[in-house]
Amino acid sequence: MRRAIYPARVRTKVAILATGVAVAGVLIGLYVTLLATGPAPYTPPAAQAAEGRSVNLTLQTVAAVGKLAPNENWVSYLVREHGTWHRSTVWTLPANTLVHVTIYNFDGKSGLRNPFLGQARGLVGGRFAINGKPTAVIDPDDASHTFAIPGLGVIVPVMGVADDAPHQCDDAPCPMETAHETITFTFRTGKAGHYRWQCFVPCAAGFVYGFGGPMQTVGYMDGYVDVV
Amino acid sequence: MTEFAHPATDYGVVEEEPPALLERNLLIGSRLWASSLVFFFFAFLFAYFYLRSLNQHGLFQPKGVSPPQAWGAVVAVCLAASAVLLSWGAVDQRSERRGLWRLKGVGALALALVAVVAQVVAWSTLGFGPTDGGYASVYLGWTGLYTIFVVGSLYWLETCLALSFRYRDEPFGRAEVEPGDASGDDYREAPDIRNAVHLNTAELAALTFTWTTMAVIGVVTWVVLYLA
Amino acid sequence: MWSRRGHGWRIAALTTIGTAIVLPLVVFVLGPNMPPGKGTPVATSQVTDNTVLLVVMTPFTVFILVYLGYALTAFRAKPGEEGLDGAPLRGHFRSQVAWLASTTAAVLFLAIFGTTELLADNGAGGGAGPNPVTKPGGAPLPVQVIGQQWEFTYRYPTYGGVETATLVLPVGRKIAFHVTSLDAIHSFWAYELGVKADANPGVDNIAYVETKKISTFHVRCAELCGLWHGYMSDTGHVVSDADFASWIAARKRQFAPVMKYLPKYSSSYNPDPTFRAG
Amino acid sequence: MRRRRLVEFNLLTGVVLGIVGFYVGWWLGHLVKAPSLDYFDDTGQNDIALFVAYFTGVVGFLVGLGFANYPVQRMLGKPPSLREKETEGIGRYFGLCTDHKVVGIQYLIGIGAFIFIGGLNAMLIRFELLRPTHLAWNGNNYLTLVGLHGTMMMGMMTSGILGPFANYFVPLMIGARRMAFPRIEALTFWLLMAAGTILMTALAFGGFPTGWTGYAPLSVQANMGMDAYIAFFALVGLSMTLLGLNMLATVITMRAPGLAWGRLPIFVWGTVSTSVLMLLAAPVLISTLFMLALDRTAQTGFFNDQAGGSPYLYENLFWIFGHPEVYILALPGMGIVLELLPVFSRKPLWGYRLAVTGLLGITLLSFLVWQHHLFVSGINADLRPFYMLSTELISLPTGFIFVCALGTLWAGRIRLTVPMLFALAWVFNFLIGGLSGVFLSDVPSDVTTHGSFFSMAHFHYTIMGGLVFAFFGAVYYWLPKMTGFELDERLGKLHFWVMFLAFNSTFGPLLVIGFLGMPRRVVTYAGYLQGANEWVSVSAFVLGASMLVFVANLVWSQVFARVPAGANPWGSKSIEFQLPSPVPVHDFDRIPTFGPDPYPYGGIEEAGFDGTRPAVSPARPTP
Repeated sequence: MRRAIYPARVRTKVAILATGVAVAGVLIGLYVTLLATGPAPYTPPAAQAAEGRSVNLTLQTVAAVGKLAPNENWVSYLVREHGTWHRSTVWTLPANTLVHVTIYNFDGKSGLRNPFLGQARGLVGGRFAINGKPTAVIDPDDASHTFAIPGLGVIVPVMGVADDAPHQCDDAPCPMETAHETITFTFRTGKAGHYRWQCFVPCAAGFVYGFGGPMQTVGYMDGYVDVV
Repeated sequence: MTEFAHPATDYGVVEEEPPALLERNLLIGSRLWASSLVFFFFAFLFAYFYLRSLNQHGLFQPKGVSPPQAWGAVVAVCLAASAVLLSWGAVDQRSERRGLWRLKGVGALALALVAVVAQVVAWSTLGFGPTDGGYASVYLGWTGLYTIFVVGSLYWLETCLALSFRYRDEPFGRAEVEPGDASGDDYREAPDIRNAVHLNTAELAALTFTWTTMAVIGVVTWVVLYLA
Repeated sequence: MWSRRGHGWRIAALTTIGTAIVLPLVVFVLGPNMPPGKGTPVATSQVTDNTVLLVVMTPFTVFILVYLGYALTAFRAKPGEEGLDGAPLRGHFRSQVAWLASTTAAVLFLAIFGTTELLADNGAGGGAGPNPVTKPGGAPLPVQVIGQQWEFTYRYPTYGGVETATLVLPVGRKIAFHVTSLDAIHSFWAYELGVKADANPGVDNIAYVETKKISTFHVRCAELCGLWHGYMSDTGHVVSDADFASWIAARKRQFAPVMKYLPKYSSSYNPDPTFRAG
Repeated sequence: MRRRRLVEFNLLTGVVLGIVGFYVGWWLGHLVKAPSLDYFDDTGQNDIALFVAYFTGVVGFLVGLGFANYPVQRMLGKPPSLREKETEGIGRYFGLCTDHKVVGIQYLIGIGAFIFIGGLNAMLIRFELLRPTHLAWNGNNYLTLVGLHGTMMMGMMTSGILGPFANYFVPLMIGARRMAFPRIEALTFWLLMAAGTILMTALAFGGFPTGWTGYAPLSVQANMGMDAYIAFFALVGLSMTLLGLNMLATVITMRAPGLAWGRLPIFVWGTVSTSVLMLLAAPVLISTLFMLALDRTAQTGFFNDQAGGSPYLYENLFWIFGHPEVYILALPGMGIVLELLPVFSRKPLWGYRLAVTGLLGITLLSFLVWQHHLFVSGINADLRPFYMLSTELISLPTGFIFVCALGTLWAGRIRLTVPMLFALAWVFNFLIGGLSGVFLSDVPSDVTTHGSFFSMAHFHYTIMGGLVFAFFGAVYYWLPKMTGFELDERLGKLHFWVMFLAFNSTFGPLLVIGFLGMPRRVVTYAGYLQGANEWVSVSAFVLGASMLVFVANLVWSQVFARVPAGANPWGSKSIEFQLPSPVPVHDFDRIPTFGPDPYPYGGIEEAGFDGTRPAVSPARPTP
C-alpha cells in the first residue's frame, strides 16, 4: 500500500539499508582480517648432512627489536633468511627431520624463575653447545632466554651476554661484531602437528614477573611451529 | 482506543506532578547513594582485613611503614566537623535563617577543603611508597578513592551554596524561577522547583545525609588505617 | 471439559510413570557413565555423587516437563475461545507448601550429602588449601605441582626433591598434591584422577587422591593463565611400584646436573623478580 | 522551534570532543613523571596515559552530548531552568534526552549493536574451535576474542532488560511520567555507549588475555588492552549503580495513588530486586578495578603475592560483585517471564506473593554465595560446606519462580504467540540451567565441572537461555507498543524455533563436552572431542543466523511493512496497553489511580488501574 503512495521513500529506505549492510560487511571483513593477521610463516631452507635430510634454523635474540616491530622496546627473536634478519616466529618445519638450530644471543642475563628449566631436554645427543662447548645445564641466573617447544619436549636455555662485555649491541638486527653468545643444538621434529614455542625466562622488562608484553605476544618471544 | 500518528500533547489537560515529589526523590536518592557509598568502601575494608590476616611473606606492613598520624587526625576531625556544621546549617535553612546556613555552609566547605589539602600533604610526606606492602597499597587506594568522593560531594555542596547566594534576597517561599525541565522533563512545568528556596531546602536535606555518611566513612577510614 | 481434579491426577500419574521409567535409566545407564570415570576412589565417589544429584533431580525434572507438556496440550485456547480468559486462580496454599517442602527437603539432603562426601573423601580431590580439614591416614606421597607460564613441572620431595617435566605416580598409594604457582593463577586438573586444585603464587594448595590402577590420565590447566593456556596440557601415568622406582631413579640421573641449582624444597617459592622485571 | 546553533550538543559533537579529549588526555598522561614509573621505558606502554586518555575522552564525549551544561549552570547557582535541546523529531534519539521512552529505545538500539559485536565474537570463537589445534586467529587475538565476547556480553546484558524495557515501561506501570532522575537516566545510557567503544579499543592496544573475570596477577601483567577492560567495566559499573539508584528511587517515590507495593506488576518487582543488586554490588566492582588500575600503574601490591598482597583478594572481591552480577542478569528475565505468562494464559499471576518472595530471596542470598566460584582455589576450604549450603538454598527461591510460572499455566487459555513461546522456552532453558548449576554447587561434583565447558554451558543456559530468551519475549511483546508497528508473526516464529533448537543443540552438547574434560577458554582440545565440537560450532552458526532472522524481521516490519499495531494487540490488561501505540510523549494526561489487582484476568471487571480516572482523557484532541 505504502509502496504505491511513497515509492521514492521506499527507494530511499532500500538505499539506506543497502548502504548500512555494505558498511557493516566491510567493517566485519576488516575486523576478521585484523584478527587473522599474524607474523608471516618462515620456512628454513633444507640442508644435506651426513645423517640425512635436515634443515638449518638460524635465529638471533635481541634486547630491543627496534624498527623491525611495532613495539620497539620489546625483546624478540629474529630469523635469518637469505642473509638478512627479520622478525618471524611462525616456522614451518618438515616432520621427522633433524633441525640444526643456531641462536646468536645479543641479550643480557635475566635469570629463570624455575631453575629446573636451565637444563636442556629433548635434544639429539642430550647436550647443546655454547660457543662450541657442549653443555647440559647453565646457571639459572645466567639464562637470557630459552628456546622451548613443550609439545616436542624440547627446551634449551640460552646463555646471556655478560653485562660488562665490550661492544654491546645497540640496534637490532645486531651485527656479529657486537658481543654475543652462540648456542647450537639439534633436535628431531616428531610427527606432524601444530605446536607452540615460547621463552621461559622472565625477559619482558618492565612487566610484572617479567611475563607480560613480548612474553605474551606471538611474534616476539612466542610463536608457532608447524610440523608438516 | 484512539490512534495518534504523532504523539502530541494538549498541555491544558496534563496534570501537574505533586509538588513534594522533588524533595522526596532527593531524599530517597541520597539514602540510596549513601548505601552505595558504603559498598564502595566495603571493598577496601575487606581488602585491609583480608591482606592483614594473610600477611603474605610478612610483607603486609613491614617495619617503617606507618601512616602520618598528625595529618590523618586533621583529615578525620575536619570531615567530622564539616558534617556537623552542615547538619546544623540545614536546620537553619529549614527555620528560615538562610544567612546563618550560608555561613555554616561556607564553613563546612572550607573545613572539607582543609581535609583534602591535608590528605594531599599527607601523601606527599609519606615515609613509604606504593610498593611497600599490602598496607601501603590499601592506604593509598582507600584514601585515594575516598578523596575523589569527597571532592565530588564538595561539588554538590558548592551548588547548594551558589544557589543560596544567588537567591539570597528572595523572601522564603517566593523566589520564582523560570519553569523548565528541572526534573528533566521538557513537557510539563515543574511546580516543585519554581521556588529556588524550596529547592535549596530539599537539596540541603539530601546533601546532609550523604555528607554525614561520607564523614562517618572518613572516620572509619581513620580508625582502620591509623588506629587499628 | 475435564475436571481440574482430573488434570491433577493425570499429571501426577504421568509424573510417577515417567519417573519410574527414567529413574532406573539414570541409576543404571547414565550414572555409571558419569564423569570423571572410576580411575581412583575419589573419582568413583564423584561419579556416585553425580549419580545421586541426578537421582534427586529426576522427579522434579520429570514433573516440570510433564506439567509443561500437559499444560500446553490441555490448556491451549481452543478455536473460538480467543476472547475468553482462564479461571482467575491466584494461588493454592497446599500445593505451594508441598512444593516448598519437597524442594527444601531435596536441598537440605543435597547439602548434607555433599558435605559428608566432601569430608569423607578428604576434600573429594579438590584443592583444600594449605591446611585441609580432613587428612587421609598413613603418610601420603607428597608430589608438588608447580604451575608456571606455561608448563606444569613436578617435584618429589621424598625423592631428594627431584623435579621433572612429566607426572608419574605409583599405583595403590595415597598421594598428596601440593599445588603452587610461580606467577599467575593456574589450575591443576588431572581429569581421570578426579583432582582439580588451583595453583596460586605463594599458596600451598593440597589435594588428596589415592591411585587405584595402572593407567594414563590427562592433565590440563583449568584456569585462564595467559597466551598459551590452551596448550598447557600434559599426560600423566600411574605405574607399578617397580616401574615407578626405576623411573624416578632415571629422572634423578637425568636431572642430576640441574639439581644443584634447584631451590630447597618449599611449600611455595618466591623467585625474582617480585615486581616488574627490569 | 528554537533557533539552531552552529554547534549543537549531540552525538556528533560528543564523538568529536570524545576523540579530542582522548588525545589531550594521552598527551597529559605522558607528562606524568615519577621515579617509580621508569618501567614505562622498558614496556613501551604508558598505562597512566591511557587511563587519563580514557577519562578525558569520556568527559569530552559527555560534554559534547550536553551533559556538562546542567552541572555548570548549577555551579553558578542558577536553578535548573534552561531548555537545552530539541524536543521533537528524530534528533532527540542522538543526544541527551530525558524522556524515558526515548532512553528506552536508545538503549534497545545501542545495546543491540554492541551485543551484535559480542555475538560475532562468539561465532569467531566457535570457528577457531572447529579444529583441535590452532586454526584461524593469532594466539593473542583468540584470547582477546574470548575476553571481548565475555566482557561485552556481561557488561551490556546487565542493562539488557532494565535499560530498554524498565526505563520505558516501569514509569508507565507505576503511573509516573518519568524517572526520578531523568538526567541520570540518560547518563547511564551514554556511559554504556562510551564503555562499549572503549572496550573495542582494546584491539588497538594488544588485546587482553584474561576473559571477563580479569583475574590478577595475569591482569596486572597484561598488555595495555587490559586498561580498556578496566575502563569498560568501571564505566559499566557506574552506569549500573546509577541505573539501580534511579530505578529504586522511581519505584519508591513515584508510584501513582493506589499502587501499594503489593499491587506492583511482577516485572516491576523484578526490576526492583535487580536494582538493589546493581546499587550494592557494582560499587564493589568499581573499587576492585580501582585497585587493579593502581596495581597496573602506581605499582601498588594489592594482588601481588610477593609484595604483601594476594591474588585471592581479587578473586574474593570480584566474586562479591560477580555473583550478584549473575543474578542481575537472571532476575529481570524472571520478571519478564512472569509478566508475559499471565497475559497469554489469560490468567492472573499464580502465587504473586510467592513470586515476590522468590525474587527478594534470590536478591538476599546472592550476596552470600560468592566463594562457590572458588571451591578448588584453596581459599577458606573449611567454609566450603557453608557456601555449598547457601548456594543450594538459592534453588528454593528459584523454585518459587518456577512454581509460579507453572501455576499460571494451570487451567489457562494458553495462546502460543511469539512472546509466549519465548517465555515458555525460558522455563525449559532455565530448568536445564538450574539443574546443571546443582552440579557446580556440589563440591565433589564441582571438582570436575569447575572451570570446564560444563560451567560455561551452565551459565549460557541461564544467561542466554534465560535472559536472552526473556529479552526477545519482551521485544516481541513490547516493541509494537514502543514503535507503534507490529512485528511479523511468521518471521517471529521462524526466529523462535531456529533459535530455540540451535541454542539447545549448541549448549546441550557443551555440557557433555565439559563433563568429558574440556576446560574453558582453550584453543586446543583433545582430538576425540573434535566431532562434538564441530557439531557445536555448526549449531552456533545456526544460532547466529537466527539472530539475522530477527534483524530481518525488525527491518522488514518496522521500516518497510509498518503495519500499525493498535493500542492493545495482545489483549493485555497491563496499564501500558491502555495507552495509544506508540505511547504519547507525556505518557498520561492524568496520573491514573490503581485498583487492587495487577492481573485482572478471568472475569473480574475492574481494570488494573482504576477505571474512574482514565489515564488518557477521552476528549483528547487529534492533531
